[in-house]
Amino acid sequence: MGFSGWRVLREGLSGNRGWTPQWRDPEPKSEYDIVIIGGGGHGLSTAYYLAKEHGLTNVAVLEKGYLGGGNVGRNTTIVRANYFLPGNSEFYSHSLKLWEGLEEDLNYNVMHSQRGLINLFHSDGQRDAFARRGNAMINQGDDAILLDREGVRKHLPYLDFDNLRFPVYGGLLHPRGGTARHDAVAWGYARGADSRGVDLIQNCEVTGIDIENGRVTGVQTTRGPIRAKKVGMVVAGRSSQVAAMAGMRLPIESHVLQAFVTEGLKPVIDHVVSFGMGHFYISQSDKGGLVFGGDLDFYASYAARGNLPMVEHVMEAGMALMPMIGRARVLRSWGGIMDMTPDGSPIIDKTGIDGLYLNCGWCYGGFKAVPGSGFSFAHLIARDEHHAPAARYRLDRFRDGIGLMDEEGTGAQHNLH
Amino acid sequence: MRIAGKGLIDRDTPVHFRFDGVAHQGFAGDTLASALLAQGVRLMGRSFKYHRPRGVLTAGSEEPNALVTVGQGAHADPNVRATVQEIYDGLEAHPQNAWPSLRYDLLSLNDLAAPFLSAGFYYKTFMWPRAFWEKLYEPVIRRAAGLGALSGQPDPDAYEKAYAFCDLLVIGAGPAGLMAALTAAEAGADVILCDEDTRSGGRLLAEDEEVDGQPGHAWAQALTDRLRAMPNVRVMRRTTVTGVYDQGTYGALERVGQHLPHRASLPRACFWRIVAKRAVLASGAIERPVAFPNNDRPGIMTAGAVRAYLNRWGVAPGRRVVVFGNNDDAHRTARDLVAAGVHVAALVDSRHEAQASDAYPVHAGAVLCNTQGRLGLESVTIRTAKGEERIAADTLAMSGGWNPSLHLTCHMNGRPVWRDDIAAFVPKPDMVPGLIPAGACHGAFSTHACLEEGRAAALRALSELGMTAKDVPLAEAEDAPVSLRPLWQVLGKGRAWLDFQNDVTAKDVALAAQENFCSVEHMKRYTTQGMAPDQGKNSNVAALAVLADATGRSIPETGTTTFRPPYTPVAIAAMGAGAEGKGFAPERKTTSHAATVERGAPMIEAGLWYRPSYFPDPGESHWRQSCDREVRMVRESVGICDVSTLGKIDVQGPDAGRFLDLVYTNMMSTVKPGRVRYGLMLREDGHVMDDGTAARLSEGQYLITTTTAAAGQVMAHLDFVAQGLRPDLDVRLASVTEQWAQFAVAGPQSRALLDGLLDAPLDPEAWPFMACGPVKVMGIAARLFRISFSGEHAYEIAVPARYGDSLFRLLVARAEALGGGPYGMEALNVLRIEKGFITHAEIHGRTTAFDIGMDRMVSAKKDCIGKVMADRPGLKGPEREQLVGLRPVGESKEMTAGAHLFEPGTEPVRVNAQGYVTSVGFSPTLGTMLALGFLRNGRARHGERVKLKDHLRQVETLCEVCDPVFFDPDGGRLRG
Amino acid sequence: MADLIARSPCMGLLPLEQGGVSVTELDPGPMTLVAPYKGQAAALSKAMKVAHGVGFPAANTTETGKGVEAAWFGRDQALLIGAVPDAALADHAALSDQGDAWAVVRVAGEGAEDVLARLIPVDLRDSAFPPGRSIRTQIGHMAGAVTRLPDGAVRLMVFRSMAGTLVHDLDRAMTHCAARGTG
Amino acid sequence: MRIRCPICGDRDLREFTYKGDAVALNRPGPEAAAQAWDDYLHLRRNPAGATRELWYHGGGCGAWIVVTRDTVTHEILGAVLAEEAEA
Repeated sequence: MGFSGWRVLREGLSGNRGWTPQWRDPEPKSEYDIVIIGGGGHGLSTAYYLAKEHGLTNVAVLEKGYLGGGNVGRNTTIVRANYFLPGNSEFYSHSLKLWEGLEEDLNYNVMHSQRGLINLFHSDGQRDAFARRGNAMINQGDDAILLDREGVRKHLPYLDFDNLRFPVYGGLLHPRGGTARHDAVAWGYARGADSRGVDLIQNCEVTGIDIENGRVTGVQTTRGPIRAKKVGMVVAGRSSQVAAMAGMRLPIESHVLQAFVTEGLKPVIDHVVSFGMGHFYISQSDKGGLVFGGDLDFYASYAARGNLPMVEHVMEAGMALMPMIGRARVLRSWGGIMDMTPDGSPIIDKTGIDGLYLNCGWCYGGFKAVPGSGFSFAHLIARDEHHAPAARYRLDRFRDGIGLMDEEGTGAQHNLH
Repeated sequence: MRIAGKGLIDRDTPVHFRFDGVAHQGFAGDTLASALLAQGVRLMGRSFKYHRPRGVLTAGSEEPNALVTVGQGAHADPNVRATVQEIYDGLEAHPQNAWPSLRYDLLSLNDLAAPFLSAGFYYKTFMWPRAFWEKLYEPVIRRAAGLGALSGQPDPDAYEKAYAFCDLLVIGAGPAGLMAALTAAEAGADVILCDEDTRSGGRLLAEDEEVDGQPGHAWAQALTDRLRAMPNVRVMRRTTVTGVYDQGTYGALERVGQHLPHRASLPRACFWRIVAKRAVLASGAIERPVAFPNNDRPGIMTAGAVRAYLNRWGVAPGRRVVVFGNNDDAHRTARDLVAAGVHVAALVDSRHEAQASDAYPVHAGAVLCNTQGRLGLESVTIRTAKGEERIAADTLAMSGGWNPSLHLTCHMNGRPVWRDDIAAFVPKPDMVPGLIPAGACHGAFSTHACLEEGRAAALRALSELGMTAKDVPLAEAEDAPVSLRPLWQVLGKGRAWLDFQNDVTAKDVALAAQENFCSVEHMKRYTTQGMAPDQGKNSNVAALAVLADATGRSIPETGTTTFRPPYTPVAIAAMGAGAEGKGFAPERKTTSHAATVERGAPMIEAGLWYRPSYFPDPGESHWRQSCDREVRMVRESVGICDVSTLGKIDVQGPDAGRFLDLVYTNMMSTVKPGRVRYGLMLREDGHVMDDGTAARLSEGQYLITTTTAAAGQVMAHLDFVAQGLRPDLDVRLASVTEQWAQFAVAGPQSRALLDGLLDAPLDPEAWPFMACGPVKVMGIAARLFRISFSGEHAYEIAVPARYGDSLFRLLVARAEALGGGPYGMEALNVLRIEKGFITHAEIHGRTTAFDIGMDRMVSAKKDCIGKVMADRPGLKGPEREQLVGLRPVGESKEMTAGAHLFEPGTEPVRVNAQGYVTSVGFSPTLGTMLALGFLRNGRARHGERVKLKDHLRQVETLCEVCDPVFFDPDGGRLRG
Repeated sequence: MADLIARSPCMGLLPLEQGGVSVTELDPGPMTLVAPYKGQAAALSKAMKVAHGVGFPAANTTETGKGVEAAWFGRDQALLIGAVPDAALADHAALSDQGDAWAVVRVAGEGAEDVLARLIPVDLRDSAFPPGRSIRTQIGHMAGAVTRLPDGAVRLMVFRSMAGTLVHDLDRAMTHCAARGTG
Repeated sequence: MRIRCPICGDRDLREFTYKGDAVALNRPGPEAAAQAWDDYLHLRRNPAGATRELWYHGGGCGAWIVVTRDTVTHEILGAVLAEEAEA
């Protein structure tokens, strides 16, 4: 059933009684061609593209809770393609292009808003690093504009230009960067996958992965065993537990990242702003809440909640950079479980087990990757070969050191990316 | 309308304030809401989506409707709950989310379009044409959304943060909290008692009831006074515990100055971090509205709020009141009203067994099914067995029962359990370690039960803390049982509001279920139920019940929603207090800071430090002039530069050499006393961490240096290696960065300068390049190192920091006498680029010793941190980008750091990228721009030409690849 | 020829007084970090006792003698304050001169604890932090050392370069306390 | 969060920095196989439950400590000095 303005009008006039479920709640079948473990953004988009791009619809997505209940529903909603290392550069570029057609593709308004992202820099050295990044973005065919201090002031007049501890030297503007309505992305993919025949099975936790002679044969779940020719693991912060069911140990440590939203306010911040010296980023949602976050809490955690030192640090960064937000009140804070890798970049790869595929390690940048990740992972699962933009996301790069993508340059400590 | 003789306000102290441009008078003790209600003002706000007229619903911090902006200009405070804001002389409050006025709000047209604005409608439309989202739809939606507005100006007020510690934190000073505090305090425990209200008592302030034979509020006051007098008790009023964190850490917000006229030095608020060994949660309960059609008009309030305004503030919210409820509190409300002389037009009780009364008409087994009145309630429609009936009323008091305020117990992911007898969620035991719920927040609703649970909670805490309790008697108090029959919604024509603030109606929840958003989390996210500033305190349980109904499940089967910090919203300025301006991070100043600033040098941040960019001479108008001069000065005579910011670590002990061999790639154990060696440190993953020097001061003592940026990281790393990896080595580390003021004296005249300054001239034989040793400057013991970051004959001299200022001034004066002077970071950078010396622009965390051409420095004779991993296939070989020098050879001479490198004639796109530029500078020595960069297989490509391309700055320059050492490649000047 | 002139870290910044709380700069005299080598802790303590009258302090404490103090200063470290270390100490410990590395201030007065509660994440009330306690912790955003002096005042130490920030932070906290009337 | 430093006692999280799994104490020898190094530096058990991990009390006494902590509840089950920890 298509969505459109006309449809909204028509239904409105008839008491909104004609709307039907946006996805089914099917009973799991005993066998599928492909089982995707994880009904988050990445799992749902994988299922969607398996169906749409590869015609594979005998597919189940198994979700232990509710669809979109993980990081896709608890992030700061930023969408961007401003990476500079080969691998990330082409991958996020591809993902952003998918974003740009997502509403039409899904017939779902995910409110992708390309309001522009500005990364501020605060020294000559940072400017040079951002110039390198911006040039890499343009090399890739994406957009970037280097702003000087006055250029930043034109866009963001409310920053503290006079007294900031780390003065604003300028910023890298990524005009196509922006935000999207996070839940809608999960729902849009869910509806799209469901309508193409994919079974989305909620409240179905995978408890075991069946492997015979080095080949995956299915999974055990809380709703019974399900046979499958291929299994994809897409469970973000829970990757280590699921991979352990297949006897694997991953280069992943799970960490908590907190985020915050204020009470609703009239429009005051029009861009996405990122404060390099303070690990602080902020945008304003369409509802009016200031949505912002900072760094990891830095300790391993599955609690999806954090502690005060980072809360305070984030607030302090906000007060330092833009003291006009002081009177905005934080309404809600939350935490997500981030699957951190040793170089801060993700993994989309086969495993040592035939038919078992891995998609993880999105650190705290997974939201913007949802379309690209699903597209590339679906390609890998369907064709058993890497999709070019994700070809560098190998699992064994840490071991051989080939093609590391350490954008932060902080080295092989999981929590430093 | 005030009721004579009632209330805890001070009628002798009138207070003057304004709301919506109109002057009003209230009394000390009034909130903005009570004062306005007393003046007959009912319309106080507009709702979020439909811009419905709204008045006060509650009398507490959970208020969803009466949100106003207090103050003006930069002091404007949006979204203030009128129910919490105390009035003070001069207070100015403004309505928000209404245009052009509160009474005539244009966007109330949205209300007419409500059929098209159902839950999630925006996911289904606004998709065509694509470009219209950012340009048209989104701006319109954004402007319509939001509540109050920020001023856009920096918050000018003071805020603070503080720490507090206690044995027992008691959250809430109602009967349960007071009793818990007293019990613990009498046992000698260190107690903090917090309450968000201005005075203790909790519900006792709002009820007409006696405790121990005296009015409840007086009992609470007396007990609070008694607690306050005890040395082991700290009573914190106006303090809301907002969040629970690990190991007994609580966040709390104290309103310090928000209830007073503005005073610059008085903080508006203080954000407390309270560390408590145990805590008692006595946060009470929140009464819930009932969802019936048009239940949101101004004049419709919770019954508990009506009693609060009546009993605490002496305000009758109206002249004709209808009470509607499913429990005995409805009757209590009617009784209180009648006793105060207010007309109760009807009591509508959904329970068939409701008792009749002589004082007011009771409609048993009846419900409210509609209301009328545009800007305020005029009448209600009730549905009885006989049919529908309209009753004129200006106030409706409704009670759907009470929800325990268990929010804090959920902050660690705990899920509460459902109790059928009170139709509410209550906390399970130990949802938060060490936090014991008591009283109404625990489902105990009578005053007696609250007192008893408060005492019991304290006793449990005391026993867990190993403290002996004294016998504390319980006060006499009412002990009525809860009598309630769940009633969540009344079906009928029209919208029935659940979440008043976000304009979520029962129909929206049903629509969510219809579209299979059946998980409570899905429903919440799809409808935005519970996501407004009250975080669903007023509505979540009812919405859950409506969802349960729509999906044919019980409430416990349907689930619970979780609550997250903060309990009530906290200003960013409070949690971020002190960080504005320079307060964000400590400022580190060198001993030469004052002298440097006196010379007009612009200071730049280097980590936390400040360092001079350049020292302008009179007549110089551009930094390049100063920089060029300073470079020439160092090359031709002598320059002075403060290098104290580099990290300095004292490494001592019998195993110091072996230790350094492990952390540096090269051999440090073989350095002879009195000599210095340059060293490279790797991370364990094989990439370069830092570089610096190791000076062997004596057999058992090294002084190593780090870069300014990496000093902290290196110290932590060395501590890790010493304590974690090699605790067998006898080595002691101490940071001595701050002990020594250290200055570079660089240039051909450096020795001449020092010879005139040191107590004894330098013997050239004893002071070759890379020598070090003790010297004396005017009798002061100093250290001298013959090292160079400029490529010139140079020294670094270190004196105890107290002499730094004095020595710097002296060095500069001596240098000037020799034709030299001080130089800053710009010149330092050019000097090092000319020599191909690296900084963190090159060792940016992704480069290896191989990449920077220093793999020879990785000793083959020993293991070191990072050695094995640096040997991975991907970290060496011709595919790697290697350090090279670049100089312009074409028409364009421009070079920019951050540009990328391509082979001439290729498209400047990613697949053709060959490398990038890290550092550039104009060399006055060589008369050209120079650059350092990384180029694929660069060391094998010296002499080749590459294209430098900077898209961002429109630079394209043909360059020649060369050795990174541009100047004096054999080092004659440095050694000479 | 002029002599080199010594400047104290807080020169020109102190004293401060507000709301009954005073902050003054202390001149501690010589300060030396003493870090015993492996197995030398007891011997070092003995040598210190002999030479200076104070032993190596237990963790989080300070030992005060005649004009000399040995303040615990971190894992296996103490700061010998007020005397140049006897040469014999070097047999048992690494010695590092720290006499110029720290800004050292004294915070005293009725409301001092309230002021310090705004900066330091440790319970510094009398009952929990009596004279003789000396700890390493954070002061605002700075690493520092906090000692309860025999007279009840509190000594704060931060890196010399951060003297300005320490004074700024104290001043701000004192202003707020004074305005509240809690000072 | 508060961590009981074996030297300083109970202290606020803000005084500590985190390194990761205590496996970092078990540094392989230079001759160890590539797999051993990969295990050491990259691969993690990453349990949802009790784990031993390295913290640095840099804002306090400067000790590296091994903390046993539950990653689901954040309960701290013990802490010892790294130099005294069993490998």
